[in-house]
Amino acid sequence: MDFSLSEEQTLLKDSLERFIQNDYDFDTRRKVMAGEEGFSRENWKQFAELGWLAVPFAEEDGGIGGGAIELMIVMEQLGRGLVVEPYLATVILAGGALKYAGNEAQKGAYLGAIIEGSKMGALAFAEPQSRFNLADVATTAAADGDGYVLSGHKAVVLGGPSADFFVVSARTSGGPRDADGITLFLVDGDAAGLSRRDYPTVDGLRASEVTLDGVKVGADAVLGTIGGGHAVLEQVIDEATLAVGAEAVGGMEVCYKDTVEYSKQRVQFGQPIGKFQVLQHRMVDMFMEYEQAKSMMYLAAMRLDEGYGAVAKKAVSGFKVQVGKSGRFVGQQAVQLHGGMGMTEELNIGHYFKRLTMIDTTFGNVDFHLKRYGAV
Amino acid sequence: MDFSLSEEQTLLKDSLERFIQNDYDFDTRRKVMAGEEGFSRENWKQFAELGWLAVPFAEEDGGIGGGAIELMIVMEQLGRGLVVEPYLATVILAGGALKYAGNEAQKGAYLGAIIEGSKMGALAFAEPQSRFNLADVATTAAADGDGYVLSGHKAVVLGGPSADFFVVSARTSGGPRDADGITLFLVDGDAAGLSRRDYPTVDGLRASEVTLDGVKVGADAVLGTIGGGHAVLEQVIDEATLAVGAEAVGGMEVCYKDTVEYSKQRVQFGQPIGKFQVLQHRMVDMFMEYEQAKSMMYLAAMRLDEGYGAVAKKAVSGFKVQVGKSGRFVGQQAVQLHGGMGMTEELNIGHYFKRLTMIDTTFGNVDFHLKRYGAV
Amino acid sequence: MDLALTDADLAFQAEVREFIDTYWPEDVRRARATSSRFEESRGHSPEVRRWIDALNERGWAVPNWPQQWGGTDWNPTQKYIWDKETAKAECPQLSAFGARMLAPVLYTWGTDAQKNEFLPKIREERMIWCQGYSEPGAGSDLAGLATRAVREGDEYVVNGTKLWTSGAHVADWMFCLVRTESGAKKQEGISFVLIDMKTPGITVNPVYILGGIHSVNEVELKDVRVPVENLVGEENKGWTYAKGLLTHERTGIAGVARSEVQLARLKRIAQETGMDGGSLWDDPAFRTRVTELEVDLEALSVTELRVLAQVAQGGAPGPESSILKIRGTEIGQAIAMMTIEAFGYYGMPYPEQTLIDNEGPIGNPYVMPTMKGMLYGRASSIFGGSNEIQKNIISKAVLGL
Amino acid sequence: MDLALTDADLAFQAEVREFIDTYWPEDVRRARATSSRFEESRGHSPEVRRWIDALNERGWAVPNWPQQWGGTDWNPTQKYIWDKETAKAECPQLSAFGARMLAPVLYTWGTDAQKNEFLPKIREERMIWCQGYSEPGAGSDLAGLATRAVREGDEYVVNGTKLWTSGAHVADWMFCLVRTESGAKKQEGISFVLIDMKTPGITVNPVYILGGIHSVNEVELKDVRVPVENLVGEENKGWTYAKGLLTHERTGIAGVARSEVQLARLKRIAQETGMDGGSLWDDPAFRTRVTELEVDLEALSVTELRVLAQVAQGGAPGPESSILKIRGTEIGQAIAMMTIEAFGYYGMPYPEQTLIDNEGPIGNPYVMPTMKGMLYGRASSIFGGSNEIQKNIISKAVLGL
Repeated sequence: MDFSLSEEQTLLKDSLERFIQNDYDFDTRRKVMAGEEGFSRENWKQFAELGWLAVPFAEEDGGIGGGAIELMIVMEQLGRGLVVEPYLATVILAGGALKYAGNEAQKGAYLGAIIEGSKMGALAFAEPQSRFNLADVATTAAADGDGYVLSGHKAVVLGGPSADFFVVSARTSGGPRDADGITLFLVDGDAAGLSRRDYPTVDGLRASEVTLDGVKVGADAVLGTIGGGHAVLEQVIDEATLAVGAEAVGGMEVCYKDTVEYSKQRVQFGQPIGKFQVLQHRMVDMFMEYEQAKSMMYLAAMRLDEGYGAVAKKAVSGFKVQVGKSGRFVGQQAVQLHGGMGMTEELNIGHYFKRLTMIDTTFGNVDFHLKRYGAV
Repeated sequence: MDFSLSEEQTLLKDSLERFIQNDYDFDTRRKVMAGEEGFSRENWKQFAELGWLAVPFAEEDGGIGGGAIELMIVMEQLGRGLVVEPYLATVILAGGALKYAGNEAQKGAYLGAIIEGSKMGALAFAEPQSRFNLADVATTAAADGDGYVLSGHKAVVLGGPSADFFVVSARTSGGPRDADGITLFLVDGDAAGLSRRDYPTVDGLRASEVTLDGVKVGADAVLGTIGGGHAVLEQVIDEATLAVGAEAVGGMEVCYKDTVEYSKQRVQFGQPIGKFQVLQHRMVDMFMEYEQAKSMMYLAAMRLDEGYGAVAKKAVSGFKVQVGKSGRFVGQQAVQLHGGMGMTEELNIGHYFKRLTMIDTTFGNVDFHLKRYGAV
Repeated sequence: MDLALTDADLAFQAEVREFIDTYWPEDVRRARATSSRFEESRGHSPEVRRWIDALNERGWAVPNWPQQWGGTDWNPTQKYIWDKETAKAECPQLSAFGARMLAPVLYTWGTDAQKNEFLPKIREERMIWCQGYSEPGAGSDLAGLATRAVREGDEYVVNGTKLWTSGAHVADWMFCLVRTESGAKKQEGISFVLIDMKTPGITVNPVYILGGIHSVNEVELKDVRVPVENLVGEENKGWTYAKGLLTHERTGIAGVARSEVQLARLKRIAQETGMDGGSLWDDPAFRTRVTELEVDLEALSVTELRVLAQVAQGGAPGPESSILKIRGTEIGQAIAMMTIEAFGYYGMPYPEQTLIDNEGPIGNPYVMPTMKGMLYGRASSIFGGSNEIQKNIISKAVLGL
Repeated sequence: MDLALTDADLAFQAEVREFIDTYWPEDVRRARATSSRFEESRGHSPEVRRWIDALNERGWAVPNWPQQWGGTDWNPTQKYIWDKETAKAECPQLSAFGARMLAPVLYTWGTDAQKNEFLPKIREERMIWCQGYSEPGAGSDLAGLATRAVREGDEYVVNGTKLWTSGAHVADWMFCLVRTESGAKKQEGISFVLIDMKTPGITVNPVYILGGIHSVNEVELKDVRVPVENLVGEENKGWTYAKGLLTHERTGIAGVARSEVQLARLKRIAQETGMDGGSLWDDPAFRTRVTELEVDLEALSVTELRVLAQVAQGGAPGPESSILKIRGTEIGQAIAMMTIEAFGYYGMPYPEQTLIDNEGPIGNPYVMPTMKGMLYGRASSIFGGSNEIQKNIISKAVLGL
């Protein structure tokens, strides 16, 4: 039993902390978001240089062989900075699918490019009717000579606007919502028949509705085994769930600490509002929620690193349940205790609140993960 | 739209308030409970004289023709006094079944006796496996000449020890949990084959496990139509649900008001604990829960008096949901804010807490009634 | 004790419904409810203008005002029916600052000149008002305000900064609390004045609310000259007038009818949202939580009726009417959050207006108004006396602590 | 960062399990868990005596004490394993007042004579202690205590009343906070003394807890003469010793392992409770709520591990360990309430002991111990520093407010 970070993990954490501290203040973030792409290619280059884009990939693929704990470290800090660069989309989602299902040729073609920051990707797994069920795939992939023809609508594809390539889940066999029969495909961003409708999200990211209208791909586009995509998706999404959860934990930390600070400064009725017992206890509750979420984060990361299976799935779902509840409470109370200031675009607090709210429904809400936790 | 009481209703309320105030202080109650029967026959006689036992019965049956609002008035006050006399068991449960299903002969034989206080009854509807499902009746009534033979186990029959007669639900046809095929029977307390195991309940009442081992009854023992008992049970239990809910509202009122009073007296850290903002807001929450429960009580009573149907059932279930949540919160916080004193047998608070806790699972808990509320 | 409506009430209800169906018909309602132009939907489209004109013509624009100023002779049940029906149809309301906040002060304490000048324009929504109460240093502690008015001849010279001023950027006038005497107890020395927003020295700076919504503002007042006839009531008594307002009309603040509309919408959205081949509404966990909210809301609606009944019997709504604000905002916020949750991933898109105009909404058409409403709605437990302040009030006034 | 147990840990775990299976076997466990004699189950049956003797023989009676007084050399993981395994099997523990509360004070600040006299007897559970802290006027505000000890020659003469004294009616000795100097700041002038319960002038009056449970008492002290050698540490420094205790062993206070046992039992009871032809466990609403509790508890168990890890690295558990008390008692109480709820109507029977002895339990055999545990457990958020006090502590010590 050990909750301490290794030396390398500490270095990784420090490098992220430094970046958030020095290069990613709130104004910089705002400017970055207002740009055409909604994030900074400059920052992305820096991420590559600092080795962050290499974190989860095997050393033989040019990565640094990090596991869930390293992902957790990165995402917790990105969460503290509310970083909008599409790390989740490219490295964890698209990169994760390649990591687990890619053959040598595919890894060669994509992972190196991701790591050096020259290619961005996205994972197109959700559909308008699918909600959080990864097996609910209506997009079809019909055999066509050696290759396939893909048709369907992929919903809210995070990082879609900047994606050079997509990993797309499509049905090659089986009925609606069968876990079997789902296949993953690598599809070029400029493939004929693929169109995107790009938009910002309420929490400051960018996403796309992706329409596949008879998109032809070769046999070499199949990622992993034919019909075996669901298992890959599940593992990638579980890692991504840890990732957004860690991001939320980072956000909660800022929320509760900033609220405590604000309450020491803001004077009403002749004293700092932090002297009012009701607000004190509220902040204690925020602190406790944060600590409980952090505990579950550690558990989920350690379980994932022990090996992917029922125990890990359960830990991830437990973490997501906790994050959903804690994140809501902490985000809402941070706004409430900041009063009108918490409501403004100007202050960071409201932006954390928005991100925490959206994380709650990303990769499954509390209901979904409670059920999954109880079932495994 | 009118929330005021009529003159007669006000008189009824006043007479109960006076009794609770003058004749039912906490010490008296304790002595009554310690007696052989766990309640006072003297009090019961007084209830009869004051006309309370006549409240829900029609004037032609010797009653005063009160409706749900009158029952609510009575039970709210009995709840304030934590009255242990078996009003619910005799008047509302057994009496209710007679009121809705009895023929002239049966009403003649029983209602007058109930009203004058000479007979007590009980409704034996629950069974060990039934939980809150009134149709889950495993007790059988087999035809036997003109009459029936009853066999089965009735669980936690409130007022069982003092019951001169029982109204028993038994299956005359249909499969387990069919609503059709349940028949109500009037069974004498000393019928051959009927045995009881009597006991006190944790909240100061008395109840029995009732075993029916080939109990023979005549055709005149059938209460209502053969096979049609479920509808009667449902209506009686809905009225009884209003009744225990009103009792809980009365209990909550005492809990929150006594807590406020106690907080003004109890000094810690050099000031009355009622000066601590956290406790102030907690008591405000108790007050709000009480008021919300009271609102739903009014709604349920008024809906029942408009006529029994889907609207009334929904209102009763909504009330029970509210009572379950509010009662728990108010009871638990009353104990918490009274500190150690709230934990003792000596103070009334803990006894309200126990009764509120038990009311939560009487006639269906929050889960049960939430589902029912959503379904009708 | 009963909830039944009399035949007269039922006839009135039918009349109201017909009026609404005529002047605020179904197609207009839906278009408004799915409009992503949240801020603009608070302003005046031709449909809204038509509705307000019809109200005035019928004499229903300001039911709660004294009859001599255009109010109705409705009994509380009729008022309740009116509120319920207009909320159900999501009819636009007159700007609350003029019609609900300022008007009662004017018809109670205003001069005849003030009444004659302002009340008709407010009733006809031809003059838009904003409320200059809060300041950077005076939020929950409103009495701590620092804006100062110094008398010079026939004018007050006003200096200070107001914050969180809703609609100041579209308002014609502002009613404003200013300090006219210093040294006194905090609540004393405050006056209630009316300021023409076109007066020199007024600068309105937008404060963008989460989601980029422009609704509130900072208003800088620099040597703003206000004629003394724009003082309402007595000098230094402004706090009394403003405070009276705070408990006034507190029933409306519960937002029960509005929450009922939102809850019905949430159910419909859940029924239309796919999940595992069926709909989200089939999910017992989600359904349970919605039902819990429904019970909460029903309890609150009866509590509101109880308060109305008190008022009907000639009583003023007691401080226990604070329950309405607290529970009302909690429930409203919970419904909004749960609706966002119902959308799943489709809660995220927050496209530019031009994108929607060209290509239509993304996912569910209710997403944008719901999201903006949810974000804006976080203010409901903060502004107008935060829920914490409300609990302090109940603790003191009701529980005697 | 990992949770894996080493091979050595696993071997230790096997050893512990074998020990438990031998001295606290399955049949004893079940009999104890369904015993309705709640109060007596806290006393000493032959099975408990055998268990305690075995612990002492093996040297495992007081794992956390210094080794010279019978403690173990276990590392934190081993201690954790021990706590977990004994809790899972619901093994009896040494009376906490002696072994967990008093002993650390004695081996830290006691005289050699005190250590030699008392520690072995505590370890072997041959001397039962009670804790004389709270008083009628000093509950949450412990420092407000009024019991007075006046030095007369070689003795203190003690006068006062202690309240909520658990087990005073079975205790041999009491450790007690008394005021030895007045006029000083409230926390100063308090001393820590040991009192033989057989000393003349001591009267123990039972205080019956909800459900008729006799566990706590009022202890009247009237001219009770206590030899000065029974003072622990320095005079007037008692508050420091007692306060040190309050953060000591706070990990145990979370009751995680105990709650895990109770939660598993709740699940089993739900599976065995009929509902609509199936079991209560099939009900999604009930199951969801149990699962929520399970997640809460798992989070707390990891938080506890984190605190243990801090301790293992030589740090003391910080004030954030207060989380453990607050969340631990909340979760424990919630599990108890939900178990009562699971019983349905069968939660009500509360028969006299003789009835159970003659005819067996009514309904589920777990009802009586669960009910008594639930009622008694309401104290967990009140005694030992109420949860409100705990939050005050976190607010001040952790958040700096």
